[in-house]
Amino acid sequence: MTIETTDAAPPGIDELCRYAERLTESTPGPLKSLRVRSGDLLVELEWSRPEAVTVAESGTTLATVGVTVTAETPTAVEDGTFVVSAPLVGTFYRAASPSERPFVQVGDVVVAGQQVGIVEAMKLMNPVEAERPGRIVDVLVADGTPVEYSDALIVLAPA
Amino acid sequence: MTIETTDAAPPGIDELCRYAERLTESTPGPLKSLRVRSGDLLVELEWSRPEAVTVAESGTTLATVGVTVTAETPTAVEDGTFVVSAPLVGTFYRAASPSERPFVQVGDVVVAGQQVGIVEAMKLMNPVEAERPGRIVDVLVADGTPVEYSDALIVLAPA
Amino acid sequence: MFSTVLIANRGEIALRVARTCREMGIRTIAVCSDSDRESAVARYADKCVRIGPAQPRRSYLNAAALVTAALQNGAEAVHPGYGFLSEDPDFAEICEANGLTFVGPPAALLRRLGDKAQAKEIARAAGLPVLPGSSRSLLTAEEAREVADRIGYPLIVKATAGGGGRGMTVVRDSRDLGRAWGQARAVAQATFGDPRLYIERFLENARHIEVQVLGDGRGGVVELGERDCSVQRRRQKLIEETPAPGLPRELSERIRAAAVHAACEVNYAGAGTYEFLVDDGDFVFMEVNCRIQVEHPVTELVTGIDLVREQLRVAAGYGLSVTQADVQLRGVSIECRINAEDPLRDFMPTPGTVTEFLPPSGHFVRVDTHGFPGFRVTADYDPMLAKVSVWAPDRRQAIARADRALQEFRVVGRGVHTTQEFLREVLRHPAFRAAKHTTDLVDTMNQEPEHG
Amino acid sequence: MFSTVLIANRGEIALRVARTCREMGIRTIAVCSDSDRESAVARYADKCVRIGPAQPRRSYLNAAALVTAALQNGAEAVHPGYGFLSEDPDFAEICEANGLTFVGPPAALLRRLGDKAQAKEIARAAGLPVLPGSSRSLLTAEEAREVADRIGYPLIVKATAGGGGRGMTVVRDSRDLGRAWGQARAVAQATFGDPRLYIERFLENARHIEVQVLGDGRGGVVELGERDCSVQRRRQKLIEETPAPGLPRELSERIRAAAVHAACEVNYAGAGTYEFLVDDGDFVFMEVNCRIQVEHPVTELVTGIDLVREQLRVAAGYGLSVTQADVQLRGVSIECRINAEDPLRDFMPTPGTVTEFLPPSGHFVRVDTHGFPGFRVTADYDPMLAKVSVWAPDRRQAIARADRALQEFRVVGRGVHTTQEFLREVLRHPAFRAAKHTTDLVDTMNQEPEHG
Repeated sequence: MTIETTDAAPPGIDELCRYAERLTESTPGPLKSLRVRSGDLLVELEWSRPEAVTVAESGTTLATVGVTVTAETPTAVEDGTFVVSAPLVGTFYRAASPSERPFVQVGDVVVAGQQVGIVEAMKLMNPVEAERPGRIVDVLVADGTPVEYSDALIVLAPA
Repeated sequence: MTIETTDAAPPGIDELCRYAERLTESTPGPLKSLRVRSGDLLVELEWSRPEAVTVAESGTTLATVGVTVTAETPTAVEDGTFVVSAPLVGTFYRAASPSERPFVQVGDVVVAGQQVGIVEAMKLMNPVEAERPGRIVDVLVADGTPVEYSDALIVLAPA
Repeated sequence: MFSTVLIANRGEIALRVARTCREMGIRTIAVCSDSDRESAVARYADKCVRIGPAQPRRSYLNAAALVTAALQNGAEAVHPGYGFLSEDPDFAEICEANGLTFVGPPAALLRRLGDKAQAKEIARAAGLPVLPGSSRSLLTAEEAREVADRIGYPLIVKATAGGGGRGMTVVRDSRDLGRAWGQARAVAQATFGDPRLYIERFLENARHIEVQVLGDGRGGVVELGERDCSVQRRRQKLIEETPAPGLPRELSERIRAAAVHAACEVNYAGAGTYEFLVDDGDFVFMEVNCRIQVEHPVTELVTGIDLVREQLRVAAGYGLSVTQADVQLRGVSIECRINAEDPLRDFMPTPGTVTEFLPPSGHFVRVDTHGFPGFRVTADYDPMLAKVSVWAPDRRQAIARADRALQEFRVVGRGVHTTQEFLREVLRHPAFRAAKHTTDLVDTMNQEPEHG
Repeated sequence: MFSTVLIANRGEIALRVARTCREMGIRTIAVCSDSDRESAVARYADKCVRIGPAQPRRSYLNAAALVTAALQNGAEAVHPGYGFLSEDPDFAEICEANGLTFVGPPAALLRRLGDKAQAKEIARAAGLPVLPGSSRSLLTAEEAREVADRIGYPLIVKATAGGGGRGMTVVRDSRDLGRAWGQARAVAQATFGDPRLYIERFLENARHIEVQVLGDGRGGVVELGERDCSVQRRRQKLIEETPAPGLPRELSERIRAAAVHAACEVNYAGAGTYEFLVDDGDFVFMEVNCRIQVEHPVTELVTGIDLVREQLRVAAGYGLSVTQADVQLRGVSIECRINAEDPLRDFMPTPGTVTEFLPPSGHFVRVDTHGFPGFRVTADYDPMLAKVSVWAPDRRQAIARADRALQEFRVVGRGVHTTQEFLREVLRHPAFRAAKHTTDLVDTMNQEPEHG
């Protein structure tokens, strides 16, 4: 999907900026505003002449722009960290029970497949596992919070 | 679908941008707006004179492309010639009557305001005049042909 | 039936007419001015002819261009839509003189009913109640003064050639009459090319009720119920509905009978609307509109009758497809006119390009619009963007449905505003919900704080 | 009435349900899979909950996710739409077990009528004519052979858990029975997780006639007329209309009475459809669909009744808003299902991004669609893009209007094809126009040269 390319934000923006530069060169006149969006590869240049607008877009309606993160594979974030997200809709728990210690704490190093939390749905405790090894750098959701499918739960950095 | 937009997005834009640049170089006049789309391969250049628009596209997004040619002012063609167009809907005549000689022939030099033809509508003979001086290089419409408002009739070159 | 019809109009009504033509197997010739080249009907019609520049005077009001376009393209009839030349007797004559059937009443009738003072006299002669006032057009301020002293104030000065809420001036004090008269005269001359005026008593808070009639031109007339068009801003209708809410059945029947009687008297042909004012239990005749009207969809939704089809049938000499007995009024219908105007800036038109255009849809919602993504709202013509009409078994559900439809209408474009949200406020207004509103509802709303 | 309803579905029906909820002042919770994040209903509903990946099994068929989403967001009821879990008794039970009202018949009834063999027995017991066949599900090929020898060929092998045209195999020769039986059993196991089959006589060229009923769950049942769904391709409906053209009034009344009687017998609750086959003057019961159906708009257009609203009323214990006397059938309505398929490549689905999307509009045209400019047609779900329904006083005008509407529908997108033009050919087909068509019309058309 467009979305996936959109997800790879930095390179997308680079290219858009290059197009923007080239388009300015090809069009004289004082620039008024410049907008770069990675949301759907939109570059917008506006000159002081109010009606003069340059738009470069891929796809048509901005109404349809959106980012899709699939829970199947961990999501890459700029700095190389990865997000473990909810495998289903339910309630997120950090520990097997209120009395027990959380599966993981910030700073812990986990191996691939290690359980890092639980998402409970209809009394069923569904383990949340780290898809790849890493060090826990952040837990984004508080214990006992309702989560939707694919909500980001925990951030991992390469160990 | 994934594949589709991926191969359409950055490369598509890249191509269209190069195409757009070529067009800006090959055509005179201050650019007003430039639109590049890879969704349906559309390149649109619009000059600050609202009457001249160049469109290159594949697919049927014409609904969004504003092509406006007003009969008020003569229409510029790349090579600097000008078109005299029909001031109203009617029937074009080259002469005042079948027995008389045409107002102008190819090669004639005319002054601004000189009558070059007639558009008859409901028995009314409406003179067609050259808005600016020039030499007749072509008569595009045969004598007695129905024409719409703003149809191109005669091509003039600067004398 | 005609094989080819030229549609001498633009915007949603041109598209509306083209749709019925297509359903009837009639070839359509659209016309367009420079600023309408990419219009919906230009793409929809079987052919589109460029007839002139943006200025209406040189395009949609240009009879010669329209007739020439019709003749050049083999049209047998001309449908004038509403506005522009739709009620112009001269245009109707020119069409007929050139062998083109004008889809509307004959020129002579257009002339008689187009003269609003004369139309009022005809109605009075037919026994319809009318407001006290001058029985004919007045020429001098002295004449005006005499009539004014007789009928009293407040009174309203109207242009004989006016109508549809245009060319009217309310005078509340005798001292203002002289100046008002002079101004009205000048405006009438400028707007309609006809300085004649007439005077009648002004009703403060009346309901605007109109009756849709269809005439076969041979004395046969059926009525399709009434419409309430009391939600107006500066006499321009914003919301119309049928049946008229809270109108006593007996009164509704009397008004509709009056309209039918008056239409029979003049041998009415085609679609027409008799407009009345209703004020605590009484009604008075105002004027006749000899055209299809903007608000005709609500009548179509409760009757199931395609009014444009009936217009074409009558014009082609086929007569009406329905008798009065066939006319069954069912449920409630409400139309909302969405304009490209900014309610927060005194309804100033907001031209611009519409980048996103998603009209409402789904159950019992009808949309008549010439808009589309990429559509350019120009300042050249009236700012109406769409008509959203709904149907429901009762008024409460109809209002809820209209609100739902207005809410889901997405119009996005730099600089473009619409009246959607304002119309939703009207639908929510207690007076409207209780059907206690009169023609001053919107003006009073605009004086309320949030519209200061 | 409910304050919050979760809509456990996607596409146009989810939007359809959300619209009625909004009109009734009910807060809506939509659900979406990964590939529906930007869907129309996701943007339309008051809230949208992500419930899983594109695969239905892990999203729209995931009862746990749906119920959890409902409970987390304060929903009091769940509307299942059609398809997916709409007729799943287990889902209905899980909802009720979690304090959520399932908008549909009670689980027990879903279970009885969902077993197609049992449903047939119930209908027979209620005195409805049924096709000769096995009176219960069969387990072995031997049982099948016995029944087959008794009723003769051609016969049809159906999955007990099937329905809606799915899981059927026609057998024309006794020599093929063994193989067909084995295959059908495997398919049934794979498709419905239930290998049980039953057998009945196969009617070659019958009309598919169905009756829309509404039950209040207390023995009160009204019928809203019949629908003719004979225009099918591989048992999937393409065009539906009401009333059934050319169906003798007396026969129509007998069929509708049979449906009402059967529905009363089981104390039917909510909206349901009794499906029949009609063959020269006789009719036989086929199955009951315990849900709102794709083709419900045509019934709404001739009755003026909002079926989803009635479903919600019954589920909330308000009973029906109409009695049989209130049901007035008016005019003719036709629905055309526009699929993103290429008729010239054996109706292969054509995924892609829709860049231009301009649905038909105007008088007496209704569009139910989840499409919009930029909409992505995916291979994940059924390829239906829109339902275009029209109303007219008679069938001739309705066909002309449907053709007009299909013609003006603009769907443009790289790689995207639609069935519009094919449907227009069906509308033009002499057999369809003469209402002489049966369920084999489309297949015969596809054998005609231009569809070779």
